[in-house]
Amino acid sequence: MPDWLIIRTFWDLTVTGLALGSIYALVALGYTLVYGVLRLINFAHSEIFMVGTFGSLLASSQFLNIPLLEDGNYPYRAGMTLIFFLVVILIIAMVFSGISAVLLERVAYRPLRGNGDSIGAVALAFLTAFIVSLIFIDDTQVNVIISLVLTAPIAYSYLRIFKRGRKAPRLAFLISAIGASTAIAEAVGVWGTHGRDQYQTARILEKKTVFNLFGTDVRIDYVIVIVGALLMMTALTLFVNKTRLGRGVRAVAQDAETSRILGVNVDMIIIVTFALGGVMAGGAAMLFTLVYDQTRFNIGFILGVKSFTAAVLGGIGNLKGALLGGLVLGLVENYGSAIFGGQWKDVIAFTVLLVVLMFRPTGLLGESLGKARV
Amino acid sequence: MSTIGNAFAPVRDAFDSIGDAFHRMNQWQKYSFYAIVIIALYLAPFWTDIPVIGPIVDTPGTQFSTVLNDQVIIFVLVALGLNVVVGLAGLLDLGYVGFYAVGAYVTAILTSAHGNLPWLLSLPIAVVVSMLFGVILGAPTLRLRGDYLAIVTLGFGEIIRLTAKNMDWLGASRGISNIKKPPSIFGLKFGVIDPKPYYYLGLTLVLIVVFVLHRIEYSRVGRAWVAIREDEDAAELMGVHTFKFKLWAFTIGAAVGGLAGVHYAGKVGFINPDNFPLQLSILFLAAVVLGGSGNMYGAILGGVLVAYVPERLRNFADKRVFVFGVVLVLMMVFRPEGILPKRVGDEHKKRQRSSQNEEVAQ
Amino acid sequence: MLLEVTDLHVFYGRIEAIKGISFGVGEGEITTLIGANGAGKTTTMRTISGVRTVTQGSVIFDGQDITKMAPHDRVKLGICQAPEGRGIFPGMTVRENLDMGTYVRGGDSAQKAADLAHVFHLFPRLEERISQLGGTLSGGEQQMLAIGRALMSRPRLLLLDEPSMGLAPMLIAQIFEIIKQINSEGISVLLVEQNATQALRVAHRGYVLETGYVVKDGSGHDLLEDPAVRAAYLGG
Amino acid sequence: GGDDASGNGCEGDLKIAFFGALTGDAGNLGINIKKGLDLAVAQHNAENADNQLVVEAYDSQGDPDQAPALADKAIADPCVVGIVGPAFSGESAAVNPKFEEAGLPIITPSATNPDLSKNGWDIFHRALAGDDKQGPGAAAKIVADGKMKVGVVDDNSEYGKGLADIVQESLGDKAVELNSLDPEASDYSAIITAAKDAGVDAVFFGGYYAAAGKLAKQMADAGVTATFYSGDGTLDVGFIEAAGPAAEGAILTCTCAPFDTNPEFLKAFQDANDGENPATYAAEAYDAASVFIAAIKDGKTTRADILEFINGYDAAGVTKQLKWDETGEVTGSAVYAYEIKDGAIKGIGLIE
Amino acid sequence: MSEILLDFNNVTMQFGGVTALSEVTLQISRGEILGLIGPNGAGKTTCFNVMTGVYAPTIGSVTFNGQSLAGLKRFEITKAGIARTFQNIRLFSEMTAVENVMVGADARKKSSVGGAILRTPRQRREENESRERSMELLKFMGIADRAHNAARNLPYGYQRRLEIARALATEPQLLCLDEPAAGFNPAEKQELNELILKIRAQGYTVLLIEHDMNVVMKVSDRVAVLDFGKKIADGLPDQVRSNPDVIAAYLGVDDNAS
Ligand SMILES: Nc1ncnc2c1ncn2[C@@H]1O[C@H](COP(=O)(O)OP(=O)(O)OP(=O)(O)O)[C@@H](O)[C@H]1O
Ligand SMILES: Nc1ncnc2c1ncn2[C@@H]1O[C@H](COP(=O)(O)OP(=O)(O)OP(=O)(O)O)[C@@H](O)[C@H]1O
Ligand SMILES: [Mg+2]
Ligand SMILES: [Mg+2]
Repeated sequence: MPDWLIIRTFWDLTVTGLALGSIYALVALGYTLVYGVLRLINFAHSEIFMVGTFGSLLASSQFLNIPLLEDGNYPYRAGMTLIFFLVVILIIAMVFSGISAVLLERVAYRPLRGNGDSIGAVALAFLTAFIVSLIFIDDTQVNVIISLVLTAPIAYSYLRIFKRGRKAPRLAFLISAIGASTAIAEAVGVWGTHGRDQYQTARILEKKTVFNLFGTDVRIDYVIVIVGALLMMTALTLFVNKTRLGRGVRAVAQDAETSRILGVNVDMIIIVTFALGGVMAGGAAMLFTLVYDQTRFNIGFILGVKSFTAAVLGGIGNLKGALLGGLVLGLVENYGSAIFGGQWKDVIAFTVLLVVLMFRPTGLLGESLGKARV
Repeated sequence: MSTIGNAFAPVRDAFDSIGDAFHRMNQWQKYSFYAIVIIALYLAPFWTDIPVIGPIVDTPGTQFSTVLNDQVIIFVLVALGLNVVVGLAGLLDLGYVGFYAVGAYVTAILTSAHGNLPWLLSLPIAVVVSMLFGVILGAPTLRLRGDYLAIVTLGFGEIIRLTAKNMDWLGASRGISNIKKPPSIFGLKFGVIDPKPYYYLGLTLVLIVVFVLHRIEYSRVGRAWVAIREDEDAAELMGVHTFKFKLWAFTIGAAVGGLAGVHYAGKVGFINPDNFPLQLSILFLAAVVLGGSGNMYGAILGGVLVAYVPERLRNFADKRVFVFGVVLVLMMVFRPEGILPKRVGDEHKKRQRSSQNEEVAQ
Repeated sequence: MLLEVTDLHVFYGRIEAIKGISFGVGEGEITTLIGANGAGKTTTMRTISGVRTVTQGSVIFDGQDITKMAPHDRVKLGICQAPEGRGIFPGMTVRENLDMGTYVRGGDSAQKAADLAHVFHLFPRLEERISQLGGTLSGGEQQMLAIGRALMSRPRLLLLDEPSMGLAPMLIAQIFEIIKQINSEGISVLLVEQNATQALRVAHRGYVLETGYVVKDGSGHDLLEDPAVRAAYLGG
Repeated sequence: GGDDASGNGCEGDLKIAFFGALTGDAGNLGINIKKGLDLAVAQHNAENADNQLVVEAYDSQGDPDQAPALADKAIADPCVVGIVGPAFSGESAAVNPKFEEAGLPIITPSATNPDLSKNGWDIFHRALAGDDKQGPGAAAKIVADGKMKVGVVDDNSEYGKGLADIVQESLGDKAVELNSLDPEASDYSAIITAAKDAGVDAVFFGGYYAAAGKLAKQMADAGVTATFYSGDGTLDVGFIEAAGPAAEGAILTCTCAPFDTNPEFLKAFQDANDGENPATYAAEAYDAASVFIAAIKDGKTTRADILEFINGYDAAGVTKQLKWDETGEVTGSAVYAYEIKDGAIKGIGLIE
Repeated sequence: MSEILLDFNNVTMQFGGVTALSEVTLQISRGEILGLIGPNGAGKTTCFNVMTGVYAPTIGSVTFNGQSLAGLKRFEITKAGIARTFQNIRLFSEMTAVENVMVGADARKKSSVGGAILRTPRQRREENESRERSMELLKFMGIADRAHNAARNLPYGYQRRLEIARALATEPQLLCLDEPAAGFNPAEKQELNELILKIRAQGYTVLLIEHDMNVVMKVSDRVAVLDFGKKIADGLPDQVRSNPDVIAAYLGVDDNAS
């Protein structure tokens, strides 16, 4: 056997690749779900993930009051305390991401679907007033107060515009998504306590080796990430395939109008979809902070692009495809870096995508949604 | 109709009625209108000297005439090219910055890094090479539909940037400096400081591109593009060689993107891979859709706005990008077809008569 | 009256497609709407199902005002439609498509199995294709699937929008038989048809729509005999 | 007052401009620099009521794309007679030719790319040594510390890669090339695996502090015990925050002086900034500004005169003796080493 | 009969387990109107799809004008002279009616990007030809009054006719219509009948799928019947109408009065 780095370190790379791949996969689920239902690349999903990491941050630093360092070392916890803390952080991250995903839908997409409601109108009105007030005054508190005052009348007129109920073309959704993504990330970058700097999240799990795989030490955090991701993925797949609501999700994905006629509450299904995607992203965010214990206002951007790539690689709209795509991408990146050097990592990832799509134009597992005939 | 009266309708309708007025003009009026607009555009660097208007248009902190060239002209050129790909042929391209980079890099390589050609000579070469890249990207991927194409093009843009960043031959992350400038003619000196000659050159390029694209759009080729966008299967069954025309769309788009790159490189004299980030592709797309995807003049307007407004809003400093994001959402919510949407047939006459069958979706 | 529509106005953007129509469907009756292309029949059906919003007027179902009710709640009340253009879920199998008919019903799998058997009895073709994807069915098969799916919801009021479109002659005759049969089981039917002769034959009551107005109404039999109607819609 | 005595077209007070990032990802660095500049100008203004100077800030966000329009604005403003900046090497390459043509003198307190001084720009000066000095210095320190096998990593940026390449070259066969990482990425395990595989006893990272922090931490997590070395891009408390306990013992180099080199400056700075210590490059910026101020005090009011004054300047600044050779490199500069100890940056002296 | 235009030779088409066509042999002569009928799911649309290159047959071959269609791309088949309409309308909705037709007319044109930029004489000639021919076709179909309306704004009947005009614009030798009368009322069907006859009078060969016997039997010269993917009858309308197999499988009752 030749003495190449990739061969010497194969299992090492495999474990770390799978861990990162699991996170890609969880985030990819959100893209795939929303894409399946709305045919929309939810560009802002990366920001939902980012919000989740901040949810973890707040959970550990504010709700659980865990300091970053205790006596110069990390505040490790063990046993039931550890499990309790991890669960709390997980739930809070999921809640943060879930809620922001649902809000995002209300504000940036639902009005474009032609049935915007008061939540969307109020949020958009507030934002309008806010950016207009920025022109005149540069004091965030004053801006907020002015905007709050102006929100009601503006929201009222927005609601009336919404009533016209015209569905926007697909590209408009994409641009709205891009706008929302930019705005969310920038809001954190501008008004976050550390601005654009990195934030550290508390590190309560000691990263010990739990077992040895072909000579490679496997750390506990990697095990948690991989197992956690698989569990969440399984739960989601069961939900979508076995429950009535899940059936509704699939139906809306294929034909929203008919679903409505058959008694499916389409708006609710869309909310459920975003919430599910958000919750998965929140889970991913918590696992992410578990391994890397840091975050930043733009942490979602690259990860989002990668996860979307993973979703497409596996076959967008296909839940199993998201899993496969994520894992494949994580591995390919790691192996590729070992062979060609880290600077070629993304080139390798995209090249693999290109090659796969050339031979399988709808991804590794194909779209799960059948196509209509000519 | 009767039930829907609201305060915003007039604002929205104002755009429509401007367009309507234009459509009602006769040939002679249209040509004079064009002439006036073009002259005014060539005089744009001096707009800041006009009382009242000057302070309104001037960009705080930055040189207005530099912004006109470096930001506005570049974005307009790029938006024109991308509009062919996205707006007309309906191919979602998220890696358009790649072609822009190719144009700039070819110029840089030929005039500085590995050659000594004059800028003018590098121009056609760079445009042709960009087109070649269009073919290289397009040929294997145009089979893909919709959003698969989007992610592949996105990857392509990144591959171009990262390759430039990782190859010493391409200057790696240092970039390439001392790129040659356009030749001085008509007493216009293409120096380092005065941006006006570049702006005149850029505007001329824009006008040429508009002229050429207009001719293509209203021809068999343009019709094929729109047919593909509307229903690719049906188009093919009506005898449209879809692959060929999609490839043409890519190639022409690439040519215009490359041209923008050449102009950019000639002006700044120094490029590096960080000038061509993924985010730029997204901004380009935003420009096209914001202005009115499928309508060349809409794309131009979108390009101008996306390039100019952030400069005008420099006062917002750190909050600029945030404001930009919110504005994008608001624009899409209230003007989803863009500011100047494409008009199909004689819709405007309809609006005047406000008769039946107007906003009929299929 | 099971369904009462009064002075209904519906817009598409700025275009008024329905300009104030009134009609009703009696309990246990078959009512038909006929009219040329673009008269507004489909729009009316979609408005009753709740997927188009009403600008003016009211829709009363079983004494309850449902003008502003969400579509899924109407299905719960027992209004189900086999839409024009069939609306088959292309990526679901025939079986899954039929299951979607029971979406709001939930529960009781024995009942569902019986309904399924009933549908397969009416359309044996569907049983042969049970695990084929809806999108790959032929036009007529899709039409059968759409009707079968609507039946699966056990509606009180069944809305059928051009159920005979794209069906072979033999099946057309069969469809009208099926409609009668369904009706005899106590389900009220609102039927939109281009095949006006057949529709009026089975209908207790008919309405003629023209460009958004009701221009004529009467019993199915009367309309069938009406010379103006014959000339315009029944091919002389 | 600069009442247009010298015919340079300026009506009003003369301006010394800051050029660099105040906002955006790299904003911190620019803010440090601007504080140094502000301090120098404030001191001057306090002492010379009749000769007030103004600081004008051009916020390029460190982006070479935005920089030209700002540079043109600066050039078009006749009152701007000197620039402290541009802060980054990338934007310098884009706009320095403009300043050269306009004859507008610049002194950069932070752009350390060696190539910048090779363009023959007369207006170009820097207040600290370039990476061609820092690299060998860092390598010397690593060797002096007795390291035998050094993994060299960079962030593939112009600065980071440039520095890492020089370090690698200076280390000769002690160096193990570990290639580049993406500073925006979160996971560096592939590179760490390679480092582990190579069995290095030190790692040199060329790049900025955020990535350095992540790298140092993940290395420690993966059980790599090699000492962490890096350059001036990492010389920021952000590094310690990001790396946590893993930062302990890391060695950083900089051609910039430790903040406490000059007690007088330290005190003045602390007084002006609520007791805050001057961060990286603040002292260099103060020096750069002082040179312009000296020129103006000397009665020079045009760009050309000021440029001539700078080229002939030779006096002690707070960080070093300020005298430039014809390429714009400051003579007699040195490389300092710093160590992370007890969660703080400590200067550990000049590298021989 | 006269010259054979399309020869469907022993074609079998399978989709996984489903056999949509089995050993179908069918000839269409130049100049005739052939009605293709059969129960739902018999394979009629599949025939179209095989002919127009949407599907490649599992077994068998299709020859058109003596040329095999095997391996031809869809647009090449159109250029070879087969045009079709769709069972569900598929117009280019954001183009005007006349532009829709011009897309069809362009199929026979050659000029491309170069010609468009330079406005070469050929390009201008072709452009004029396309436009004039398209307008003629719209007039022919009786929908010229809405030539400059977006296709999506046209009433249903107009859209159906526009589809036919667009198909005719490709200058086909064989025009395939898939249920053109669907959704038409009897009066509209009557007009359609006349239109189809008019089209034939112009020298086109027509293949017509339709379930309405009032249309099929009135306009067809010959009728072929498919059932479960097999051809069960092929002959003059009256023969087919009284064929017991056809009655059993398709028509139900012999009487077709209305
Ligand atoms: N989505 C739509 N957008 C705008 N206008 C529409 C839309 N759908 C229908 N219309 C218009 O509304 C009117 C009524 O259409 P509708 O589909 O209800 O007619 P119909 O009687 O069902 O006709 P058909 O027999 O063709 O099914 C027509 O003028 C039509 O053009
Ligand atoms: N892609 C496919 N995959 C599987 N089965 C298919 C596919 N396409 C067609 N079929 C099957 O082949 C048979 C023939 O379909 P086809 O569409 O040709 O029927 P048709 O004669 O046009 O019927 P109709 O009159 O109802 O339109 C049908 O049973 C259909 O389900
Ligand atoms: Mg209808
Ligand atoms: Mg069919």
